[in-house]
Amino acid sequence: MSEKTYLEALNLAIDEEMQRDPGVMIFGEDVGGVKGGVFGVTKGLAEKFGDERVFNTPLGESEIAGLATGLGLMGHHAIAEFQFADYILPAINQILSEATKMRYRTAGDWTAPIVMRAPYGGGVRGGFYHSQSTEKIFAGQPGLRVVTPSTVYDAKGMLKTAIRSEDPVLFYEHKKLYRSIKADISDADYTVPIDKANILQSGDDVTVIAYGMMLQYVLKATEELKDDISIEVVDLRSLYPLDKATIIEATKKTGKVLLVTEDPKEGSIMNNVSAVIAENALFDLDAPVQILAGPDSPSMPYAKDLEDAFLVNPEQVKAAIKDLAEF
Amino acid sequence: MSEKTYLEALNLAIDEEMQRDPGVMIFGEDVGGVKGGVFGVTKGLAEKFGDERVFNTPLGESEIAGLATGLGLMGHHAIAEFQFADYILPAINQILSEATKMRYRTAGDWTAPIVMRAPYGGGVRGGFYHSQSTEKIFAGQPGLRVVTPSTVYDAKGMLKTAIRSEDPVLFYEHKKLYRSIKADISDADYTVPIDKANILQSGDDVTVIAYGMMLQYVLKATEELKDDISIEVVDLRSLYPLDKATIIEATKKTGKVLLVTEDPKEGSIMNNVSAVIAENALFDLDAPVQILAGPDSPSMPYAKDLEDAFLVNPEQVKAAIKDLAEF
Amino acid sequence: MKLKESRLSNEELIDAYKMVKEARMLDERLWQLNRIGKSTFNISGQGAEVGQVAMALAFEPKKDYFLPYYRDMAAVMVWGMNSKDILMGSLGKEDDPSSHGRQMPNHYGDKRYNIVSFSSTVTTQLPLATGVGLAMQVDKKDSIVLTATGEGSTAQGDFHEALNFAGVKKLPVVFVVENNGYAISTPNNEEFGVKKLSDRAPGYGIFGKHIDGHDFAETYLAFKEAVQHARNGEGASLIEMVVDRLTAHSSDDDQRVYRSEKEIAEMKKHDCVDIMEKQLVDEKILKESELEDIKNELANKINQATEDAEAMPNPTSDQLMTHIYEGGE
Amino acid sequence: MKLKESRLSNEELIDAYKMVKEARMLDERLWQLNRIGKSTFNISGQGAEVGQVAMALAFEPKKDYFLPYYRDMAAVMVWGMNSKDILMGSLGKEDDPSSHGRQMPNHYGDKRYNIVSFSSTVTTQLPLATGVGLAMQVDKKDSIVLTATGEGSTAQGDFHEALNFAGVKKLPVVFVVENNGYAISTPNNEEFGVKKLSDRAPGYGIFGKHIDGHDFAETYLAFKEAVQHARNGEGASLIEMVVDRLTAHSSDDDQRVYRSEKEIAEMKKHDCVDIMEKQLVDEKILKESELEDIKNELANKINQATEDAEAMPNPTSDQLMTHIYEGGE
Ligand SMILES: Cc1ncc(C[n+]2csc(CCOP(=O)(O)OP(=O)(O)O)c2C)c(N)n1
Ligand SMILES: Cc1ncc(C[n+]2csc(CCOP(=O)(O)OP(=O)(O)O)c2C)c(N)n1
Ligand SMILES: [Mg+2]
Ligand SMILES: [Mg+2]
Repeated sequence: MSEKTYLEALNLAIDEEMQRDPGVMIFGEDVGGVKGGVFGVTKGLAEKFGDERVFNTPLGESEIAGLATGLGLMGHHAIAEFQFADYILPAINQILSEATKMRYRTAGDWTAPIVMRAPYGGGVRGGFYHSQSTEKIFAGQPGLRVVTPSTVYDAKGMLKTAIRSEDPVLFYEHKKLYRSIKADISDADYTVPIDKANILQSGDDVTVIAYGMMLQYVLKATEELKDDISIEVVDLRSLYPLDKATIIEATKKTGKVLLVTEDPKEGSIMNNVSAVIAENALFDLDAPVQILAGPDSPSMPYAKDLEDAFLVNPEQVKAAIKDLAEF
Repeated sequence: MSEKTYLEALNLAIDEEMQRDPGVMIFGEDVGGVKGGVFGVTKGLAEKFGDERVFNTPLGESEIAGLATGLGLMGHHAIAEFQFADYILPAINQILSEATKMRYRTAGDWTAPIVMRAPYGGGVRGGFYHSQSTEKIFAGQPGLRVVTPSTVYDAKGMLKTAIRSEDPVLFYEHKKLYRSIKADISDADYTVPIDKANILQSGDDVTVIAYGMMLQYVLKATEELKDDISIEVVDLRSLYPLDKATIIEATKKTGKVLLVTEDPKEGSIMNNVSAVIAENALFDLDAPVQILAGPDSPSMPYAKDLEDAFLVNPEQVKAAIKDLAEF
Repeated sequence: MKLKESRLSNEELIDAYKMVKEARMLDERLWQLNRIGKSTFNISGQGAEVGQVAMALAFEPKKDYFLPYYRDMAAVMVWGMNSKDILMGSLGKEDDPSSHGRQMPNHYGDKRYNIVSFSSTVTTQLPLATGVGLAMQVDKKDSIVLTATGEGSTAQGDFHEALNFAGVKKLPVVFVVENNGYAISTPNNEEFGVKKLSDRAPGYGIFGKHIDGHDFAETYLAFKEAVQHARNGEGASLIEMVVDRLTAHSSDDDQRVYRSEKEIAEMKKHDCVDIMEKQLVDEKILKESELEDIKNELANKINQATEDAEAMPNPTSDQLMTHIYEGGE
Repeated sequence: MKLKESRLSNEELIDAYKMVKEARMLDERLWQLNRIGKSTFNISGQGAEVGQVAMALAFEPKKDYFLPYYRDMAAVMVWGMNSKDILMGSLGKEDDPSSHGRQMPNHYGDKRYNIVSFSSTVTTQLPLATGVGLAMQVDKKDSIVLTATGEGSTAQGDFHEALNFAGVKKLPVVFVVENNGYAISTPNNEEFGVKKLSDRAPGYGIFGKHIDGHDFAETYLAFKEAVQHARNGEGASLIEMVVDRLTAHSSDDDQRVYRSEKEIAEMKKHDCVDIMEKQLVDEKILKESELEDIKNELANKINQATEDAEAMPNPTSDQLMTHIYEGGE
């Protein structure tokens, strides 16, 4: 066991997988050289594995995605980094038209076993274009997996699984978790499934489903409310496709569900979760399916007061849980 | 009154608005000249309004969207055509980062009063990349409107409203409706709201919400079942943002809701509709919120049997309504 | 240029001609199948066959990779696909090697022959080709990569991003632009503001050349040069190959709407297959009667292939949900 | 080149210098505000001020349109914005004309002066500029358009799509690439495989030029030429302007990590502001003591602007849901 941040856990996952499989490569804007990415996720890797396997790309996200896919066709488990999840947008055509559909359109003859990493989420005074949660854009695209780890343990284990996967995986990393959470994690070569939600805590009164920074707020509220409310906490992990079985089971257990996301409410991933519940567990519900989410505003503004107003905060999460418990 | 197809109604709307407002322009791949678009929506317009206002662009969708936005900044109500809704993907960064956020990020100093038209939908043996319903990708992007007309009357009236709107509007047109539906519509200069769902038929037993080709199937089933089941039929019209009030009211009226879309189920627009219901009308429901949708498969294959298997068909719609009524 | 200036042997030239002719005749068959409703779509390379065959012969199919576009029938046939393979694609058959009936006709791909699957979305294959090229470089393989697109499709951002990256990494990738004068109905002068697209090569620091795809030897030699560059580690090339589009854009189009009768008639007078046949006779490589024999032989071959392809099974609806994710066969 | 070779009068050259110096001193103030925590971000144009001022002076601000990028502080000031405007942006104030506190600092825009709002997403402003340019053409206006980006950002597909379209329509748009050697930590040779990005102009059929942005007169004259082209209806231009990035990429970066001490020291010896000051003295346009006076005068001006900007109100949280759609003020 050793103590690691979320960011260090990601770095370690890549490092271990690059050692294990010489076909693994990683690249993106400022990913190579001594910089190792604007957040430092790839720091030290170019030195260790050389400039052929760890390198800077020119500033073009469509090429980055296409390059990864082309390498994937040749059997490389390529890892592409998008500098911010906001900047994955120029690559959407490549991701959806090529990587996502490659296996299906050739009935398995050609595949794209690649990982595309994207730091997402707000609260860093990054304004409109360094704060977005763009994962919802990719939900509903069979062939593609969209996942995110929300704990240090999962950061390492899920990234290793994603790298070994034979499917294209969009790997979202919450940029505010990079250095804000730490945990003792195993030094072993463990993996964590990327297609299963995870019950982080078992409870009987209320079910709360979340991911990313919001999950941390949920865990905090759960701790603070532990004497009064028994909370089932679900880490969604796989944002697409959803782990419907776990969602339905956790709902049936308590009959009250709160879904939390920092993304604007309408259209967020949580709508898909709600729809699964409304279709499969309706008569088990004792309260409406609540979504606590960001406002339906275009993106997070820069000014402090506006950013604060945009962000779902720990108090709101706690209040929503209490309200639901009392419903 | 005169009889028009859905396609003719769209052509007429553009024609009338170009006459009314000399700032309106329309362009896209093969939109100008004598071809007038691969479906013929802009046929005759270049001849009538000249090559400066109606023209072909090079084959680059990102430029098409950026060009429209730039014209919009200068007050032109520009209309961009994407040849197929599948080919809007290269333009997503422009649409979401620029047009969608322009008003908000300048507190109204600069705006993008443009329309981006996209023919969508399957059943034309167009295979993977000429059959998709890409509208869900744009749901959840405040600042942008995503709308679609599903009747001939709305085709003309909604397009006129979209052209006059000061907001960027993604205007989806079901390509299979172009020539398959006809109706007598007013020759007057009428408009239809683009932010309101429309109750096409009032009923008491079951509420069915749909758009596009699926709405035609719903209307057919409604007609066939009219002696047995009283059906409230809602044409969604505005796919984003949703007209929540109409959805909630129509749900409360019958307590049973069927949502129909040809798009793969998980992640489709109907999930957002379901979430609105699950949060706002849960205790009015007498049955789970049903979504009848396409399969969670990457896209519509070409082979006839596979395409047929992918598509939701009229019989399935009718059966789902009957099942729900009997629930 | 004379055919013989290609320095290919007479046998090789005759084989090349057979490919050209088979592609032409096969495409005519595809149009027939379309007209009688047996296939619902065709998009064809008529007018580009000579250029495509000359291009493909400069490579080492089976060893080299090819990321084609929808008009590249003649080229994929040089690479290894046969008439039956292509017919199965047009008929949407389960054994169609391109997509097992899942994609529209003419969306070529074949794992057996290193031909990477093409999507309808234009120009996305160019970034993919850089990935394949980088894999060759990193894996120290001697294979190189050919990728093709139409001239209209060069307006896409992906064209630029791929060439730029290929320039940075000196990738073993040959990019060819088949300029047939139109993107559907949009003529060259509405597609770009420059005379020769190959003038873009210097802006990426790569080798560039503009050639007439009606000229077999010129085309072959230009690609040989590009191939040499790639194999020597001297990097990528951009070849603009001028061809014709003898037919409508596709079976959904009618080019008489936007091209004058005169323009079409003049183009047809200058049919690349006719030119090559004349060269073969003039250079005394084949006699008229031998041309006739080849034609008859190919007609039989294509008839047989059509029969064989038609007899193959269609994909069944239970295949709809297969091959979506790993393990989902 | 000598300053006077620009053919600008001494008064004009002194005014130009004042803009250069104000931009430099204002940026230093922004870094101070960042260090003491009053603003959380800065990205600066230090090392590009001379080029930017020379560039902007070749246009007719107020009449012409400008779509800048984040390093263009000196240029937007020539176009009309003042220190207080820019400071309000850095402090996220409600009256910040660029975004009313909604965007990060240095994301310039100002409706009053025809400066179109910039997003963080690089290169998207180039297609927008073609739309603005086309509006000028269609509306028969004499205004032209300037748009700027960094050299790294030219790798985006949008660069290509915009230039290609501008070439087709002969748009009155001047595209400038400010080449400062790096995209964050990525050096030129990992960004593109060519020496001069202006070599891409011929590939679009537009006017191209490569200039040293440290040379005021050369820069001014090159842009004058491009402006003339645009105003005469001869179409677009691509100007590559070589500048320096004297600071880190932004306040979130430390360039000493990836640039050697020596490289940084040499660049600083070659500071464009120092060069211009020396030229002013050498060409006897200003005396050393006058330079000192200007500096003092500007220091006061910037202090006052800082005070004024700080006193302005912050946006309040009730503004979060305004200006999303038409009518939602
Ligand atoms: C991204 C994208 N946009 C639009 C289309 C529709 N489309 C198919 S072919 C074509 C024209 C292509 O022209 P060109 O590149 O010159 O190739 P050609 O067909 O002439 O060989 C268009 C616009 C598409 N397939 N992909
Ligand atoms: C589409 C997009 N991808 C990535 C980024 C992150 N980013 C911001 S600035 C920058 C480097 C830009 O380099 P260059 O164009 O040379 O401009 P410079 O900052 O050197 O002036 C990057 C990668 C971005 N803003 N937008
Ligand atoms: Mg063409
Ligand atoms: Mg730079």
